[in-house]
Amino acid sequence: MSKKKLVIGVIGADVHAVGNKILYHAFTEAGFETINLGVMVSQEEFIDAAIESDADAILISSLYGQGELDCRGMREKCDEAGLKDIILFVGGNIVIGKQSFEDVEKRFIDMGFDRVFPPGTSPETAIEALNAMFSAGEGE
Amino acid sequence: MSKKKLVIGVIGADVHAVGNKILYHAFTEAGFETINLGVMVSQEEFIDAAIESDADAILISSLYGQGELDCRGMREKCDEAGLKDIILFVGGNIVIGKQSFEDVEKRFIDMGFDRVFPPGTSPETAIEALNAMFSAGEGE
Amino acid sequence: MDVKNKRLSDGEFEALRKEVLAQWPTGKDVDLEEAVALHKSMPDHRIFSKKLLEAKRSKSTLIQPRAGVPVIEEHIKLMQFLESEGEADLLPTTIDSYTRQNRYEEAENGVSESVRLGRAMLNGFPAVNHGVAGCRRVTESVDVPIQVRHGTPDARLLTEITLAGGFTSYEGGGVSYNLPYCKNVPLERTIIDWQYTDRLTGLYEEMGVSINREPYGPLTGTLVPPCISHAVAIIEALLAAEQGVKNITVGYGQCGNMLQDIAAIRTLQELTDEYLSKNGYNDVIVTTVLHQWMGGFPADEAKAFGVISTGSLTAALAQATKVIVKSPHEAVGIPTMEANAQGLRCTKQVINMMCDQSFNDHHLESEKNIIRRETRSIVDKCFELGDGDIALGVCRGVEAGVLDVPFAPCRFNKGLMLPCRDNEGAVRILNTGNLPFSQELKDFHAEKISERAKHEKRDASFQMVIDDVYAIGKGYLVGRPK
Amino acid sequence: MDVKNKRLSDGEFEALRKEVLAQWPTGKDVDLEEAVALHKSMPDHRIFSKKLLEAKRSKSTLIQPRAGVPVIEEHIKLMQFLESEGEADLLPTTIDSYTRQNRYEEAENGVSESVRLGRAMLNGFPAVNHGVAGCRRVTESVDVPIQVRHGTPDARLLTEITLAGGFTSYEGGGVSYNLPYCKNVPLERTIIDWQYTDRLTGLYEEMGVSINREPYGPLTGTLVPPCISHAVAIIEALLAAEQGVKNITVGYGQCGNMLQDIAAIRTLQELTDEYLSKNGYNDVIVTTVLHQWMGGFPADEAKAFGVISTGSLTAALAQATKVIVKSPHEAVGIPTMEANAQGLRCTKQVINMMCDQSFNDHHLESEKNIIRRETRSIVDKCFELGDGDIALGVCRGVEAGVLDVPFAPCRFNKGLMLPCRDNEGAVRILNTGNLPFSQELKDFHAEKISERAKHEKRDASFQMVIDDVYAIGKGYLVGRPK
Ligand code: B12
Ligand code: B12
Repeated sequence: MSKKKLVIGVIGADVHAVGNKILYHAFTEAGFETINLGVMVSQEEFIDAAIESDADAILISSLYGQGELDCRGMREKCDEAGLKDIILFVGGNIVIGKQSFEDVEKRFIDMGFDRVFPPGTSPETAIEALNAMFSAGEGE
Repeated sequence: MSKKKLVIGVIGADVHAVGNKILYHAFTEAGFETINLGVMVSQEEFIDAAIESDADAILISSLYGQGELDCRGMREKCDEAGLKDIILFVGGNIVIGKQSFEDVEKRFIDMGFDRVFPPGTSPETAIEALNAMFSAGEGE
Repeated sequence: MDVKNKRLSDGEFEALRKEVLAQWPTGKDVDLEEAVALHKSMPDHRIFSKKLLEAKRSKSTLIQPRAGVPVIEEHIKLMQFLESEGEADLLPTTIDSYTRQNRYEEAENGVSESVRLGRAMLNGFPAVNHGVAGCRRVTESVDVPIQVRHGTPDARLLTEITLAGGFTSYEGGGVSYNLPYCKNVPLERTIIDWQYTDRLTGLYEEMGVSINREPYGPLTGTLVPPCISHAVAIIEALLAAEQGVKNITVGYGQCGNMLQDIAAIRTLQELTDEYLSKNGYNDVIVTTVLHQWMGGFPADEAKAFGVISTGSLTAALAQATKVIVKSPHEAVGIPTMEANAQGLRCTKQVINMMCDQSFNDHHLESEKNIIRRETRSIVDKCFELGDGDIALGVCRGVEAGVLDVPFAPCRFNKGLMLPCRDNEGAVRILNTGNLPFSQELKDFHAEKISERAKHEKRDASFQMVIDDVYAIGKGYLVGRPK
Repeated sequence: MDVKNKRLSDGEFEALRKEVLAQWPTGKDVDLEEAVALHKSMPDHRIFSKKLLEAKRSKSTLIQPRAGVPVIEEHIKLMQFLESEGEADLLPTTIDSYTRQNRYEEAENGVSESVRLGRAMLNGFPAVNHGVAGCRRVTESVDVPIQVRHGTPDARLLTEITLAGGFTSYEGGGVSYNLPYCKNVPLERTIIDWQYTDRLTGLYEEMGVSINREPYGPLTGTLVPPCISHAVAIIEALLAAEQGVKNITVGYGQCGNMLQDIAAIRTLQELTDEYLSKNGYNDVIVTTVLHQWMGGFPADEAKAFGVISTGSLTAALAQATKVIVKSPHEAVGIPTMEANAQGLRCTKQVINMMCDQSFNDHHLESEKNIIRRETRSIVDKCFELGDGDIALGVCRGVEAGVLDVPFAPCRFNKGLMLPCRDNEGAVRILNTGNLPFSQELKDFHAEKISERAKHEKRDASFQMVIDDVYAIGKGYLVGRPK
């Protein structure tokens, strides 16, 4: 089995770099080929990088609260760009304030994300979720 | 006008002495004749002292939470002892735990107390309430 | 009454024991041999003395709440919640106030009223009424050691039942559970009654079960200067050791000035060790406990968290073996289990952030020296008044006001001494009353307080004391005029 | 780009100003003369510089939250709530992240979406979009001074509008609002743009209105050693002073070891004063701010209160002029106004309990000495690299990694230096990268970290750094292996 490819980055005008650097480190250690776009990444940049690298998944971080505005239309843009069914994860502090996570999750699932992660998700949890997603894909 | 007479004390098996000592000091300074029974005072001791001194009011403190059990029947005992319409105040932390004060107040008013005071009532508030009560009485 | 610091003979103890166990029907279920076997079968992590010793060795600070409700099932739920959600290292079972006064009938009524109304009508767990089997259900329900915490002048039956019930630590003492907790009981009486508790603990010890004993440190919790609570702690440690107790935790209630509080915890350990060994008790293991601020709390929960944190930080820097934790509900009422767990978690966070740090203040040694000199002057004077016998001496000492607890409800307490804070918030003594202080010590206190008075542009007086009583509740350490 | 630490001439400034005010339609409402008149009409208690000076004189520590919501009416409600229920001494207006990137269209959309959905969709107050009149509604709604807090690389228009809008303090700087807040903007660019902000502030000063300026202290908030943030603060103070700024607050983010944090605040004041006067700026008033822990917080609110308290205590003992307060919601999201006020009240309680106490640790002087030597080595090296010009020098310093911020998103930041905690939790340097440290200083850090490594029985490595990043969020100060 060849290495799975991930594109990661922090969307929008968001500069929270710490989690992004640690995720890159952890994903690489865990055996994924990881393209890290860093902070302040636009939807277009994510999509271009995914096309260019033929990525299996795009993992979007948003910490600063404006993630809801920044993520709108991402799935549609992926579809248009031909990234049909690419795995889309989003995580961090993706909305403003302390909201019920069920509501938030639903909102982002409706926007087309495959999985949504609450504040403080550990790299281990992220890796497990990726592995589960990929092995489910294998099974199909 | 002669000095109004108060009987004060801490009811039941309660030993909280600090507030009691300070109330005694404050009431005396404020010009009341104050008979202080200290801590661990039974209903009977309050009543005996009030009869003996011909008091105008009995101020019961309860801090330790068991005030609800300790205060039951106090008004009836006063009535029986001939202390008809004697002013009865109760204050402190008179029930167990953080309960809605409206509920607690109602419970003690129903038990025959004239006024009920929440945790942390200052001596100034107590004195104002006494003065209000006595001048209302004068008016009658 | 003839009080003497001498181990009760087996005969004396046995005679008393019959009476004690007959005080309430549940007494008959106590069987010492069987209880010892139960204790011996317990895993180490449920044994107080072992967990404390381990903490002392690793210089860590354990956290323990106060908690107790009348109904057994609810109490078990509470214990389990504080263990899991509160991350408590040690648990308590706080006894209700009727039991503390041996009013078991009223306690019985309190339990049934609690059941009837569906809310707690007692402020604690009536262990005597629940009996040995009830206690065991509690102590077996969690994986951390549980201690009995109360305030009982005559605690003999309670001790019998709770130790047989599997509790591995027991709070209280003849002085510390008299002066702040009674009105009319002579000190001789409580000292004699507590010799019973200590002797029973000694018997367990001799049978191979080390029960932790904890003289109650904070007394009235209200501006008690370290020397006063230290003197009581040391004296009760001596009384306990004489009866064969070998594992003692001495306590102190946070006053609020960090330097003074750290000096207090450090000297408490040192002076207790010193007096024990000077008096020939060489194999007693002493640990310390800091109680987070024991006086009036702010009603606001956020502010209460602030107070809780200062105590936690002090406990960690002082390296107290454990800290007794308050909750954000403190000013209002007995906390819900959630609020109690919040106090614990806040404390845990602060302790874990401070436990690796060290405290090396320039003035620590001089502050310690003050406490040492004050404490020794009181304890030594008590020995002198007792003609060398500290049990007799402490009774005479209290009578003379040599040992004097501020705001104590007990009418045998002199109440001449008046404490108040100095300009940095340390608790000093405004009126030394009959404390046997040297002129130098008296001058020290006068000096410290006049510094504050000058700063506040007012004379030191009882008003200053009152202001200090309210200060923390109102959001300050020092009760300055507005 | 030609960067030089030289006051902008009136001609240069005026030319730039035309451009700046044209960047967004609201720019046209700025009228400097009229704004100065407005500021002059303000009562003292609404003026930041005055309130800070008073606090500095009385050695008290003021408290200030972070807060900002997109809709004006809601923002006013928030400010009033934090004033009354939060007991805030100083207020902020935190600007949203689109405005910070000059994306005013998106900010506009964020405001209307917030209105449409009835919940905030921006993480702050878009002051440029709301314009001068909108800002004035805010600054006039409360009785305490309000500051603009943001993270904007090119903040020129924002400065114009908010100062005209009655804000009396302004955060940021060309280095501190670049390295942690940008990805692609060259340092020369932000330094030049911030000369504009400082020059505008200088103009107000010359017209008799002293606006407080605050270089942003904590940088990435994540294990930033004191010397790094001190160097930035000092350099930005020099840059501001050159443009005529006279009231500066230098900042530092709590690292968690009390001794180091107190040493940091004390040296920050001292070194800033020293460099200012050494460079001929003799009439600048310098105050200090401690930011409560700026890295990852525990999600549990009770634990968050614990973290908040340690920062409050440190600020009070260090006698920082003000402290920036976190809330119990920190780990999860922008706090509700209630949670924000809770953080403030907790802080107020701790500060009021500690403000009269003093801190005199044996090791304070040596810790201060370390920070002094480290900081001087960096700042002096920057001067050297800039041939005596600190504006040029800091650009070259960052390029060379002489000044290096950990975890910074900016690609012009070297990122070679790696911080981690020592065995007492002080932030030390595991890999000094290109920091211009003497061998002695390098040895000091190596020694400190190897002490910890030995204690933890593992080698010091990037894993240790990661463990430290998570530690406080997980309930500890030092990220020890489990
Ligand atoms: C450090 C920090 C900063 C630093 C960032 C430095 C830098 N350049 O990196 C500074 C001080 C500069 C900063 C600035 C701001 N911040 Co900030 N910041 C934080 C803080 C305290 C810690 C973040 C952190 O580094 N955590 C440690 C890392 C390891 O964890 P992490 O970032 O959460 O990432 C992990 C997980 O979330 C997960 N994860 C992340 N993404 C993804 C994606 C997927 C798919 C998966 C599976 C998992 C995953 O894995 C990561 C590794 O474990 C958080 C609050 C907190 N968490 O305690 C606020 C916080 C994120 N910041 C916040 C805000 C609002 C801001 C500002 C707007 C300023 C303000 N209003 O005060 C600016 C934004 C500037 C901008 N344009 O982006 C808010 C966001 C609010 C919200 N969502 O409602 C927070 C939550 C604080 C708060 N409660 O207000 N911040
Ligand atoms: C100090 C203290 C103690 C000391 C008392 C020393 C002594 N002998 O005086 C010690 C440590 C010994 C102690 C023991 C106990 N305490 Co206690 N104690 C406190 C504490 C921290 C402060 C009380 C105090 O002195 N305040 C300062 C004085 C000036 O204020 P005050 O007492 O409230 O009185 C003022 C007002 O209430 C008002 N007032 C009082 N009475 C009246 C009456 C009238 C008519 C009016 C108008 C006003 C009024 O005026 C007073 C002057 O301003 C309070 C919590 C708090 N408030 O922060 C708990 C508290 C009162 N204690 C409590 C409890 C439960 C106990 C114990 C059972 C132990 C336990 N479970 O942990 C024992 C009880 C022993 C017994 N048999 O009574 C609970 C009561 C719970 C409840 N009601 O739900 C409290 C609220 C703590 C808590 N949240 O759990 N306690």
